[in-house]
Amino acid sequence: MSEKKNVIVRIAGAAGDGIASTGELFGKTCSRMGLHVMAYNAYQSAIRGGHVWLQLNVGEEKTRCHGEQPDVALLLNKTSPEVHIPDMKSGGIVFYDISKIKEDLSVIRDDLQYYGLDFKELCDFPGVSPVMVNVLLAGALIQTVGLDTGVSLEFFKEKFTKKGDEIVEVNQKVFNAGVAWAKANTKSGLSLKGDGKKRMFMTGNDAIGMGLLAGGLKSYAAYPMSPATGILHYLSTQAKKAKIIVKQTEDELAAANFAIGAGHAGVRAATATSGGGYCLMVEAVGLAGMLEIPVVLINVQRGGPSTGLPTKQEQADIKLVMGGNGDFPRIVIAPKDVEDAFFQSARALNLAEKYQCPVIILSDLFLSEHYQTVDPFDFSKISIERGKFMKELPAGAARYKRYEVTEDGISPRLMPGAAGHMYCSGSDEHDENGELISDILAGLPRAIDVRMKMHPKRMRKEETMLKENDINLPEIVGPKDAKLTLLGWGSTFDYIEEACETLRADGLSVNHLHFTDLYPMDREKLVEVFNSCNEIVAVENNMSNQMSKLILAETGFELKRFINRFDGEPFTGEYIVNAVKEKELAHA
Amino acid sequence: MSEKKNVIVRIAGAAGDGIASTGELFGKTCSRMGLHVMAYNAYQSAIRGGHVWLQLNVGEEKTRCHGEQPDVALLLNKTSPEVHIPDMKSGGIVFYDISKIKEDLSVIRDDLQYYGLDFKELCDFPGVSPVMVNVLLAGALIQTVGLDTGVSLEFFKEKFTKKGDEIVEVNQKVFNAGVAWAKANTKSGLSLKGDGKKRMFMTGNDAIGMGLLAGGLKSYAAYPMSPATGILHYLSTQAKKAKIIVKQTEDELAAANFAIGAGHAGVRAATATSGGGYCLMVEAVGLAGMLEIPVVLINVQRGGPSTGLPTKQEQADIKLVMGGNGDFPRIVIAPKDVEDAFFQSARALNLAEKYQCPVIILSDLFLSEHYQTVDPFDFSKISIERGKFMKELPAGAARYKRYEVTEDGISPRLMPGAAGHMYCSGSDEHDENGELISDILAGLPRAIDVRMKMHPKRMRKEETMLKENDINLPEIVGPKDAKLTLLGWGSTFDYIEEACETLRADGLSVNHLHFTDLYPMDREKLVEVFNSCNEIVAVENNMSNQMSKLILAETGFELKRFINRFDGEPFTGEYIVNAVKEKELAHA
Amino acid sequence: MPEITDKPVTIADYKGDVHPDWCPGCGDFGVLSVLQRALAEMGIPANEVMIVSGIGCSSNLPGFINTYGLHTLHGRSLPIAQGFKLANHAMNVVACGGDGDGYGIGVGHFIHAMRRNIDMTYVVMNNSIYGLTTGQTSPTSGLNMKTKSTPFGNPEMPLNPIALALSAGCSFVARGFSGNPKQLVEIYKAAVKHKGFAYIDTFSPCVTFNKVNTAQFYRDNTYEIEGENHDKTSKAAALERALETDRIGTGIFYVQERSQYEEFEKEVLEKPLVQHELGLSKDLQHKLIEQFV
Amino acid sequence: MPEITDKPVTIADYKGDVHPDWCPGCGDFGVLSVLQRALAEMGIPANEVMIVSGIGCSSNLPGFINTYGLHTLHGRSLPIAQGFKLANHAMNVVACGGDGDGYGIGVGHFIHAMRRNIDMTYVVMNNSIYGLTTGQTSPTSGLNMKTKSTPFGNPEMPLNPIALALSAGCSFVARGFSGNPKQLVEIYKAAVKHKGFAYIDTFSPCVTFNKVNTAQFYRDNTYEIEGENHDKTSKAAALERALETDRIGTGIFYVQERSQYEEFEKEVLEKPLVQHELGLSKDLQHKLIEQFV
Ligand SMILES: Cc1ncc(C[n+]2csc(CCOP(=O)(O)OP(=O)(O)O)c2C)c(N)n1
Ligand SMILES: Cc1ncc(C[n+]2csc(CCOP(=O)(O)OP(=O)(O)O)c2C)c(N)n1
Ligand code: SF4
Ligand code: SF4
Ligand SMILES: [Mg+2]
Ligand SMILES: [Mg+2]
Repeated sequence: MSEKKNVIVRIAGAAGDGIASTGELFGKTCSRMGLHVMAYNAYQSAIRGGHVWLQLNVGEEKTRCHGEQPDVALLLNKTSPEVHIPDMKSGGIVFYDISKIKEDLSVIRDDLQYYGLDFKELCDFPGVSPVMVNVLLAGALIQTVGLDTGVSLEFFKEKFTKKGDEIVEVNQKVFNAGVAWAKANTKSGLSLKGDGKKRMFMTGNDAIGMGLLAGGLKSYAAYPMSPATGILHYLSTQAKKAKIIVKQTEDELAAANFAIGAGHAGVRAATATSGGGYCLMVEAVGLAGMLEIPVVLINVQRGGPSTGLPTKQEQADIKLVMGGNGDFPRIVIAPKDVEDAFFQSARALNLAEKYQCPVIILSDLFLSEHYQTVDPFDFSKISIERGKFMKELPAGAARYKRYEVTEDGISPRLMPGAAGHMYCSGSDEHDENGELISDILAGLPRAIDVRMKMHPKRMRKEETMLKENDINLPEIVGPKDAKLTLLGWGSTFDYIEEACETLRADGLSVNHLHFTDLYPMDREKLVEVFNSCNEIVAVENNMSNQMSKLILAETGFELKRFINRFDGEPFTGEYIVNAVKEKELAHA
Repeated sequence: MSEKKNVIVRIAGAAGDGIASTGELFGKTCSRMGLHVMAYNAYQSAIRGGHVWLQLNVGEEKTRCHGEQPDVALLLNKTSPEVHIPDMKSGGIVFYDISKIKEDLSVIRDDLQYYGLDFKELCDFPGVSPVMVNVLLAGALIQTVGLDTGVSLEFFKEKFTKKGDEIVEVNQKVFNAGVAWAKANTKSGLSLKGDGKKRMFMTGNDAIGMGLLAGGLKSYAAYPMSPATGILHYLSTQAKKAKIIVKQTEDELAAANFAIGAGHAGVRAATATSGGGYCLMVEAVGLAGMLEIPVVLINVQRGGPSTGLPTKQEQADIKLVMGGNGDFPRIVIAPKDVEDAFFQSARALNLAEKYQCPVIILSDLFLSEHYQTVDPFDFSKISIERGKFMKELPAGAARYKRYEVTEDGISPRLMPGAAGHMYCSGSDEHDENGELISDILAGLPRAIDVRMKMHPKRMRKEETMLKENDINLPEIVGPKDAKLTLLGWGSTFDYIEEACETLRADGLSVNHLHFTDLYPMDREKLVEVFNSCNEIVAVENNMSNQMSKLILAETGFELKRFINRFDGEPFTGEYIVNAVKEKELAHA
Repeated sequence: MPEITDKPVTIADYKGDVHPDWCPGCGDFGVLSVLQRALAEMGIPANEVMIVSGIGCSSNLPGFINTYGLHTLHGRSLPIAQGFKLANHAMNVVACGGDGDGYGIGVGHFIHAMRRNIDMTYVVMNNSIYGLTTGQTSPTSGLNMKTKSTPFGNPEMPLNPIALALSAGCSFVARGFSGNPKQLVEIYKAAVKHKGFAYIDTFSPCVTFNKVNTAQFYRDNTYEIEGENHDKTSKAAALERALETDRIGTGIFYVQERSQYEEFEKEVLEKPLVQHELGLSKDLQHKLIEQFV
Repeated sequence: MPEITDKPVTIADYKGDVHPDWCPGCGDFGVLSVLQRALAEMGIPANEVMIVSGIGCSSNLPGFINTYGLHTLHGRSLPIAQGFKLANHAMNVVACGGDGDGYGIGVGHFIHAMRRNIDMTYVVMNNSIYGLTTGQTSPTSGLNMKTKSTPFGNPEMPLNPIALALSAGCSFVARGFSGNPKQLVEIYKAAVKHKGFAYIDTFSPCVTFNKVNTAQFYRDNTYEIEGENHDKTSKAAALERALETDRIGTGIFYVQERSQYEEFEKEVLEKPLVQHELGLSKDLQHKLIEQFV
């Protein structure tokens, strides 16, 4: 195993066993050494007692996948062996807590190396508590995998410094016991060398939050909902530093409308939720469309329908975010990875102001909650552009018209407060001044005329978005003339890439067509792209091919072959490779 | 004009001028004589002071259209002349109230017959009040059009009998004054003869309400919202008679969930709203999909987006009712006319119980609020079928599984209350017994297995609907081999029919393909239908061709030519005919 | 002598097959067992009970008790429960959920259900935190309390749900504590017996995310109001106790005898809607038609 | 001497271009003109006022007054107004709407806005009916009142919004009557001046659909509470008056001096958010990155 460039590690136990903190210790040890990590967190909708695991794929080069079969596992509770031992790579190493797992594990499988650690015996010093068994095992793990244990020891210092020196020392001591034990007892031959560049170890939710800040966010309102809550948690802690308002509201109706109120005032505003909560925002999204108020709405998808699988993966909310009563312009963006989540979030705020319309970011549980290493973001790539927003009008300006009919559909937008140009924005159909036509005019010739100007004006923004190239075409990765194209959208980017690499290594001719901007669609250009491909297979993390249907409805191009996954798990490269092979989708 | 088989009448004035009651008097006089009437009500979102009118097309044969140019108009306020005189048919007759309208109308147009009535002079008897001017004018109108004034006099008797004989007599007296005046002063040559079969004079909302009752509705919950409120008003008055619960709730969230609670208990339940309110029901619809609870949701579309044009017409909520988080089965039905609204409402309740899923009725302002004559409904065509619903299990039955996986996707449904078979229905993903898999099992092999059974099981219902022919194909009306096919859906049926008739009379070869069942779609059969047509033009009362996009997404068949109307008005036959001709859609 | 039919109801009848997945020590265990005891002691057969919940740790309760259950949407238990009850008023309907579910997202339904006064019971398991979403501030979290969503302290005044219920016209208002099962079981029994909407705010500490409102906190700060001769027929007295700030009363604050909603519908509800024949009589069909002719 | 800048504010500044389309005699005319007078008399320039409404006859108000306005969704005026206010707290924010809007569909926001205590004013034009939708029962319609949706009489207890507001922790609670402009204008001025969330239930009779709660009814049944030496600093006194059943008090029921929400955010709100520079300092960028390394 010594030549391997990557190691897959799995840490498993009950909710409450400290999986997350073990993962953080392990992950940060890696990221600070300059290794690459991609992690996936499997958990349930129970606070304790569920069975939880974290899989981390650590590599000397960028890891695209949390991977399938672990090389090393760390098992913390009774349920763990039966669930995880069957998944292990042959010859793999298993560390476990013998106080919880008493049976002979080789009965399950005899081609692995099992190491049971006895916490009581190894850590019999003062100040220690049994919950620290995960630290002991982590020591053994980190030593065995060949990481720099000094980096870990440093981590304890920072992490617990507020809690006092004793806590730091006890943790270090327990950790060192694990290290010593592993040195004495195990032989893995594994060793991973980082490039020494410190990387960030973060989730998509962190990246979205940071991207919003970088993009000039000033007002964030949300109601907690997994898997979007991480954004609220992140932004709450940054609020004072970044001088922004973060408000947990009474429900999602309030959150979306609060953001709309802030957007109308003239600050950049956003909200985030998951599918069920987004349902409650649908009316507000239409309001923003009608009142032409910039607002960013983030829907972090999870398994549906209804409450569904709150801690599981699905990409099945396209129909939801395309809904609303009547027609209004909108933009839908699905970031492809953690780094992209950062830049797209900043970009979404720009687009919302430029087009004075709702911009929807479709993330998902996998993208939002998995940890991975990323190079520090280059903030200089972000510039804040406010479009036709004005804080004041020049003295003597003509009477301002909030909804002036323009060729590009975008009306100059004056910040409320300016003297002499008061206007009222109404959610009923209105004229250029904002005056309602529904109340006493509807049906009269003048009102019909207004309607026939205002409704197309708003809808024209979608054309402008395309004309001004503000909507990115899908990216093609790999050989242009490949025989098979895997089409994906949003968070599946890395998995599909990984699959493509494997398939190409197997001699197949494949490339990858990936959407991050989902709507609006430029029919002509897209059809050209599709036609430039040979055979396209859509890869969707849902059952009903929602993206393929949107493509068909918007471009007339029909996808006919699909790889779907809707069991609650994210794809993996291997899963896609197998599907391609099984379905004989590619004839090399 | 004496040979005409139909007369178009317009009654116009301020909100509060008694347009509706004049319309009722006129309409019922016609319907009881056995004439056919189709009416359209133009009003605004203001209680008083808006300008309101009612147009009635009365014919000896079924009238399909409220028509364009009135033969006779009755003008009650100052705004009326400028708005309506330009619309009149040449030679038409105008009655007006000279106390309100003082100018010389022939200045506006000199090819009409103007008759100003002086209420003060003509009705100078005790008990009379100035608001009765509409009754005076109605007398003149009814006489002039050649209707049976005795039928009108009878109507007053019934209508005001509760208010006492004096009221009846005063109304009759004023009415007779109008009749006498018209006899003496006007000559129209118009005369309409009914077939003597008394017809109902009602709106689509009335028909939906009655259809729900006929279909066994037991629980109705709603929050007022135009143009759906009529259903609430109708059902409220019938509640005691029909022994049903009608509940105005605190909002639409409550209304939909109240209906779902009732549906789960084992009674037939429904709710209705318009687009904005439906937005608030989206989460609940998904709940019904997940818990497999029968419920009927009626969305009476109006002009959008957002508050939009509350009193105007649009068909633009298809994307809305197709939305929701995740995938779940549903049925969408758009009745084609008032009679159909009756039968579809009863049918929707059957389908909801058979498939244990939400059934959505898409009506619209035009269908729901326009009055027309209809032949008394044949209730015997309705049979109540409850599908796999059981009030009890036989003694000794095996432990009941609420979500048993079956081939057709439908599980036997036991009414809560039965002894020994308690179950819990949860909106998280669950197993056959209803036990959640999200809490402590998600991600474990058993849970993945459950998910992979349950999610397809639910979605399988859509296949079953098609297999069992429970979803009707669109109807083709007219010559099968026509060169041009007008495709429509929902309430536009009669207008498109009228247009087809006119176009055919003009020598064009056209037919009509009409959808009432919108979803799910049977791809194979539909493509066959489409392919059997020559050139298809979609007629949609919206800007973005929502139905055409749904057809494309679901069947791969692309519509390429469109007739749209989104100015807030319903189509008319003439409008469609003109569009066909202007766009040179048909080359005869 | 009747044997099978009169089999006495026992707590065992209410024991569910699924083991609760709450954290060890969670207050919700206490609520569940008190509810089971109350229903059993009242002799109500388990199949005649429908428990409707929203979403939250506490809302998982219906999955752990052997009655009929509906585990629905966050904040929507009350409208669903009311729709259910009027459709089958032969069932005993109990709605339950958390403080976020009932006082946050669901507070609109809370207010309107109370003035409506349908005959059902509503148990809020109040832990002053959002448990299931791992610890954000709730409408009953204390001012300045630090939570994951308010790391600088909660800036909002906590709600006083008892005062709110009294103002909303609730006909049975009570508060209990899962750590005082003796009192709680009597409250639950009285609530289920009450004709009309009975509401019980029940302190049910979250051992994992709320380190302020612990069981010990409630043991230290609550007192039983019946011990002070509280007049539960007086709304003023109830409000006064609800507004106390130095200590927290538990017990039945207020009971009002007024028409339950069902009485307004007595002709329609002469028997449960689910037992009505479906379809209209010829006579009624005729009447419906006539109205439009 | 300053001339142009100190131009006194007059009612004329507040007159809108659009003529109100309310029915002649509608109480909302009175509310509009009192609001205009109050703002003008306080000398607030019209451009510094933002009026946010929901949907309903009463919610049409922002279209008829020459300030900034937002006419939004049924029931959602409060979250929008709060989002607006915190984004630009230099503006005077007034939310307004009907009883259906505020006490029906919007009551959840009503409760939470009150405990949150953002510095703004909320005027409910209470006509005890749904006006714009042509006359259905509202949360303040009387028991047994016949409306289009309750032809057999309203079966629900009306809400007592004053008691509700008091229980929800509102820091300024008042009631007025559009037919008593003299008192109303003083109430509105005090409300706008109040630091925190100021709420005024304002009787505003619907002449078209509510034949019970007419102007005459209010003239006959209201009295001014300040005439009885009402202690507006006492919540108990306020509740007592709120619960009176034989007569209806108008005036300022309750005023509490407590931190407005903005004080919790004083570092962030040292100047209005709309005046902040957008984008992060290099230093902050660095800090944000460091946290994850
Ligand atoms: C519409 C919607 N919004 C948000 C959520 C996420 N969510 C689930 S439970 C919960 C709150 C839980 O708090 P509480 O109701 O107090 O119950 P507890 O877990 O404390 O018992 C939230 C916000 C959801 N499921 N649905
Ligand atoms: C979500 C939603 N539901 C329902 C409506 C329809 N609607 C408009 S105004 C109104 C109620 C009006 O009553 P109120 O708020 O008391 O205002 P009023 O007209 O009496 O002044 C309703 C139900 C709507 N516009 N939006
Ligand atoms: S998180 Fe709190 S409320 Fe949820 S189960 Fe654990 S202790 Fe109970
Ligand atoms: S309907 Fe009533 S509330 Fe609406 S404008 Fe007329 S009088 Fe005023
Ligand atoms: Mg809670
Ligand atoms: Mg009202």
